Amino acid sequence: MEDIILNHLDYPVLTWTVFLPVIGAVLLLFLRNAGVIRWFSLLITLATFVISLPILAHFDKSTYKMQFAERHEWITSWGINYFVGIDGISVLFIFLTTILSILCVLVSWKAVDTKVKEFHIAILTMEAGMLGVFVSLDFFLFYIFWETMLIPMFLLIGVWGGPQRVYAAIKFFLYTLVGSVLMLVGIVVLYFYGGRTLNILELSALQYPFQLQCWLFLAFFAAFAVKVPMFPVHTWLPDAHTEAPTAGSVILAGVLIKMGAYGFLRFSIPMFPDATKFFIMPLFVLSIIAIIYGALVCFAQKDFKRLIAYSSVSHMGFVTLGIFALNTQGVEGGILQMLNHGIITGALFLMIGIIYERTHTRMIADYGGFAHIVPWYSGIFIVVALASIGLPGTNGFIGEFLIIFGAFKAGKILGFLAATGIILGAVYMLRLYQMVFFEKLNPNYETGRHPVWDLTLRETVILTPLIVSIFWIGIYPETFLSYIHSSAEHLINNMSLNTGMAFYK
Amino acid sequence: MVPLSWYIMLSAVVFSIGVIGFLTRRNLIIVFISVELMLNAANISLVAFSHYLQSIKGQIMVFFIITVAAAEAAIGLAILIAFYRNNPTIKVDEINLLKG
Amino acid sequence: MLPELFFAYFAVTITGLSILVITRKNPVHSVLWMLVLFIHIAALYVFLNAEFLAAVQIIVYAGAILVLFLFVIMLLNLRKEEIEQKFQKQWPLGMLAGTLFILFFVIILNKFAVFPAPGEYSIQAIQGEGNIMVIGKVLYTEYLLPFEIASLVLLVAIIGAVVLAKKKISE
Amino acid sequence: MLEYTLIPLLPLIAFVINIIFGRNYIKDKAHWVSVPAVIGSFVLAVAAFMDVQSGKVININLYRWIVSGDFNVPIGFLIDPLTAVMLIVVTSISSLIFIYSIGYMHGDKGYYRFFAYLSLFVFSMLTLVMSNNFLLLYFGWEAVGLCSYFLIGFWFDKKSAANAGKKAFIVNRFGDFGFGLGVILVFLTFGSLEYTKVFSDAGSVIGKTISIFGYEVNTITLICLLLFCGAVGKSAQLPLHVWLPDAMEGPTPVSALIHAATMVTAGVFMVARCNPLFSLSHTAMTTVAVVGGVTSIFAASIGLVQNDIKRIIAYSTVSQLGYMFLALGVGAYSAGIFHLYTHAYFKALLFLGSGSVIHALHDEMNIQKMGGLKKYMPVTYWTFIAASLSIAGIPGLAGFFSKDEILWRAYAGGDAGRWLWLLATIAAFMTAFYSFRLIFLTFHGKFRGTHEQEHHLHESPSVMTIPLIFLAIGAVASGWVGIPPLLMEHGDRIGEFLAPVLGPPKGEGSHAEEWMVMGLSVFVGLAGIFTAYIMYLKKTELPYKIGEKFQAVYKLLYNKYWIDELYDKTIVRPVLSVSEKIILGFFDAKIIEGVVNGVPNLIGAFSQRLRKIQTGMLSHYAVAMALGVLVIIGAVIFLK
Repeated sequence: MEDIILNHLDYPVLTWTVFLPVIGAVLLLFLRNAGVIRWFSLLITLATFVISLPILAHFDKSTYKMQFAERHEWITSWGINYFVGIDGISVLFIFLTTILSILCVLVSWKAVDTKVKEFHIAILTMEAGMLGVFVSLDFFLFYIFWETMLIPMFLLIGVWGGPQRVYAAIKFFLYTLVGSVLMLVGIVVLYFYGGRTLNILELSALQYPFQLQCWLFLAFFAAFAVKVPMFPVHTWLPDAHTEAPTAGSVILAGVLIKMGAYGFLRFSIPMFPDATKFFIMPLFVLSIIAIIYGALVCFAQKDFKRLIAYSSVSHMGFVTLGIFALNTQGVEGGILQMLNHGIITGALFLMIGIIYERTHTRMIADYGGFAHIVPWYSGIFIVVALASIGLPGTNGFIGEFLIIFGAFKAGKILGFLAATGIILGAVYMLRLYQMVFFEKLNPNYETGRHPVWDLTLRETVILTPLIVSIFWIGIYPETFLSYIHSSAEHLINNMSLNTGMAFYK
Repeated sequence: MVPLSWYIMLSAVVFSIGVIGFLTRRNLIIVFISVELMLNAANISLVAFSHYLQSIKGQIMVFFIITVAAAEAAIGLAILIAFYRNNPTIKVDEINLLKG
Repeated sequence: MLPELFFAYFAVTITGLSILVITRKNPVHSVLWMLVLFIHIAALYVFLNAEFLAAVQIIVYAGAILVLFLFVIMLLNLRKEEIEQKFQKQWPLGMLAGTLFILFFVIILNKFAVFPAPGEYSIQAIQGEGNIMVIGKVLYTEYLLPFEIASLVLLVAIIGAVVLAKKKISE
Repeated sequence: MLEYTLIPLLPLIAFVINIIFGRNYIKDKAHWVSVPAVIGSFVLAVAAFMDVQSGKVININLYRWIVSGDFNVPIGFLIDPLTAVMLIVVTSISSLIFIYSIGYMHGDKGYYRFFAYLSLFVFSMLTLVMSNNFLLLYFGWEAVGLCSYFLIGFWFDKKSAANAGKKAFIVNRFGDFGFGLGVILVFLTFGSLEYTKVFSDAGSVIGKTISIFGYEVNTITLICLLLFCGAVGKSAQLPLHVWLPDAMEGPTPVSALIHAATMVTAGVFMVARCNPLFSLSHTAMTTVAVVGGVTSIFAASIGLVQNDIKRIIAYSTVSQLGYMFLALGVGAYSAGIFHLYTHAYFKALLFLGSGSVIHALHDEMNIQKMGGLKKYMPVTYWTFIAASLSIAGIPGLAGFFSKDEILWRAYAGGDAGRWLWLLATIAAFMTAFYSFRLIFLTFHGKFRGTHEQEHHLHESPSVMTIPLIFLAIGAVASGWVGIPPLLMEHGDRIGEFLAPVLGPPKGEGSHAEEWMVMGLSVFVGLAGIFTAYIMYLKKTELPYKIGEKFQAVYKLLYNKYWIDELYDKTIVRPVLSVSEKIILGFFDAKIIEGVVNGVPNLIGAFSQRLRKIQTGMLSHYAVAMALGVLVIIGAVIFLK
């Protein structure tokens, strides 16, 4: 069999991690009282996190092979089998998903009081879908999970969202669906060309003719570019974010966006190396535009969440630039930055949610001088804001620096343009911080008629893991980078092997 | 001996006349009658086949066609009556409630 | 020579009658011509030694369905306003379709003269046992299910007709 | 090993304690946490200085910070003579300023926050100074920028303060943009970021060139220019100097510590640290020198006409920094560092002096509204005089020795150096003039402020005056460390001390020329003081007459050459409008949304038309069916 290491733990860890939330969701159906539902859902998300912990402990960092793999027959007639496994690229995102899901359940303790049961079922299925995408090694399974993610997200935005939620939900759904349908076509072509098998590892081992590679690359690109979101197809993100409830935004920004970049790493680069090399220049241009365009648009934003949404367009521009720089620093930086972005933007949206619970407005103009009344909140916000603009000592810097380094190695002009992103980032983030926290206290909060209280215990508990990880990755990134080294190395080696792009190394 | 193809030819002619009636007449009753005509044309050809191919199946098929024809006629006319009660016309081109 | 003569007569009368049926202005006339047509068809069946069918044709078609048509026509007392314009506005299209049908049938007959192998019931056997016996035997063995379904269809038709045509007393 | 890592660690611990427990527990006793920490670092710094003086160079790596493929960077400290000098400067001045701000910030509701940010600043500055590789330097670099953002915007309810903080950070970010690229280029060319490796094989890279946007550029020059770009941003040199004068919005101790003594000198330190690279590229050296020279005279000229006490000193800082870069540019690294050393003391003293003046006058900044404070605030007055004499370059005081050294090195550094020497001498004249204009307007003459302010006038409390005195001693005595060999045998002990790191001073010239330069600089200093004395004490109407005559020049200088407005119009305004109108308004809304919403409308319209086909006429359907059947039969017949 190809290079996979079967799961040697005493229980099928990946299957449990993916399907525990599903079981939880089913059990939720029988509960009635909202409080019990919330605690039960919290218990399930915690359990999923605990169950997935042994992965970290037993993860073998020296090999790029798929680990904790499980393989069972499923639909034998079409050669589809239940095949799951993780490697350096996907292992970190398992934990990002589980942690963010716990935080989402916590943050929507008071925020969501209508249809609580359906909300938590959506969150749990969402978690299962995301985990499934990261672990599945069979295209059929992958596509199922890829699609199952959409429905709960659609519901989250559509039902518990803001005023224009239906439009945003439909737009989000259609955008992603159109992309993934093209991907489905790609999968089918791969299925027939690869000899009636949907096993991702076998398919990535094959060599495809250049012409076919290009078409398949474009098909997969359509699905992943929408998810990332890359430049021209990004307009669904701001709408989806402004209308989504806090928990929805956190999951959307924290994990959903990573699917696209993960897809590039898992499918596009290993399977279609020549096509990637052929399309490398437009991809660079799109990433650079995303960085600068996303940042510039942030200057003119009036809505808090929209600004953060556009900032994640800019951040994800960095990630794609890093991934397509195709050297070890760029790829490792890209993967780490995906994790960082999950943490930072997750934290930002959590905080927006927290303040929204108090002020019920997302317009920046309604804020002002909040440092006077909520000092702890503004303290934590400045930490996260600085992490978002990549201040050294925070996790943002490590990711961004490695990416700019990789981009510079790939092309001087790329590194140069990418570096401007740092300045633009600083400008819009500090403008935002000043408008919300500094200057005079906004008149309508002075009279106390509109109480704004500082962080409660629950909210501090939500934010502490994120703040700790911001500094942990900033000061000692090796704990996380060590997971990525071997897989990134393998990715680059077989890329340069197939296309002779040795100079990129 | 009369060859089989003549019978088929006859039933084809009758069938076409039925079609013409079905497509051209305004009066709904006549349209129903043309339908009956078409069915009978089919019966003729079936019986002819049954005769020439020495198998009884054709006749059994005719038997079933007749039952269906009867049912169809009954229902068709019932609808016509129900429709007629609402607006007193049975001219085909005035009945366009289904207009999209 | 006789059978050809018979067939020629039948062919001409049946075609003529069917043309008459669809061209009469007054529906009652077309129904009556339809009656004559059914009788001729029954005769043709007898000629093709399907006596049972001829009887059924007369009883069901002529007796039941045409009577039903007459009832409906009388019920709707259409005669007076039906006099004017009897063809629809795009009748040429219908005529064209009809003629094309005939044309195609002619072509088909010349092109595909393939007929399935003869069954085992030779004409003598049918005459020997009697048409009804043979039909009965085959109907109640091989075609039992379709027979039951046919009865079901009729049941549905009856109920449907009653429900549809019933006067609305509720509102 | 531990005692060296403790130097930056102590302030960090103080910061953490203050920021977490400050609000509810420590409140206004925060100085008991921060001051001991910074004094602790000072003691350890002196110990480290002793070790370095005894010849030991400490270079320790704590752990691997970032490892990715062949790129791996440690967290490590290098303490060599240059770092030792900087350590002494930073820790000593920080300690004095910490003590000073106990009095100055007394009663401020953000008291604990102030001391927390100050400790964080000291931590970042120490990491910057002690780091042994470029990336940790970059870390300290940005962390220092962050602390200046916090401290400038300390009174964040004032819009101007918040804006100034933001402006400082963003302008610094421009500098860091170039600096970051420089760091990357260093790694690409040398394969490592650690100073020892980079500087040891600097020679091997001389010839190499690198293609940028198509044409070949010498790698070393490009690296140096990019690094210098960072220095320009941090040390507020010409193009990126706009943030320093606005940084005066912050509390005065902040201006003293950050915008006089330590942070702004980071650029000078970095260029001195990378002297092996800079000395290899002639173009880089001349750029540094020219930028330094031009900035010094540019800032000095603006300083002549400003009325805000702190802004005058701020422009004087920019001008003095120009001197330091001039020294570095002509290759006199040790002279630059020496001037940095002395300048730190007397500039901090000037700021703290003006702080106590402002404190006494309840936040009155405009010197036109002051006067005659001599008799009310003797200690501040005399310490102020000491500092101003020193900056004016009066012999015997610190400023004289360090500035004269620079002037001499500039003069001796070839003909380009001569032009810069001329510029610097004129700047020296201006420095003397505005320093003493400041003194005469604030301390001499009669009081021009409001009556209510007058009877509140009092000398600052001892907790503020003691640091002033210490700094005065420093301002005077610090010069005796670097007496040029001309006057005293091996008087230039600091030069010798720094020689192993910064190399021997370049440029030679006869003793006669050296005497000539020294004489000229003293003469220029005295002349400046004299003209200021005439204009502001004797014939006080003279400045207005000159003002009217050279109306245009006055307005030009007063409005700081309109550079702020220039930047505002050319960069800030257009970028905002681009993002507002073009990108968001047109591009995002019209094109992308247009396409996204356009497609469904299109489909909708098309389906409308399709609906018309369902006429509801039975006959149409019938005919359609018939034709369908015909088509099928026809297909079967003809295609078979």
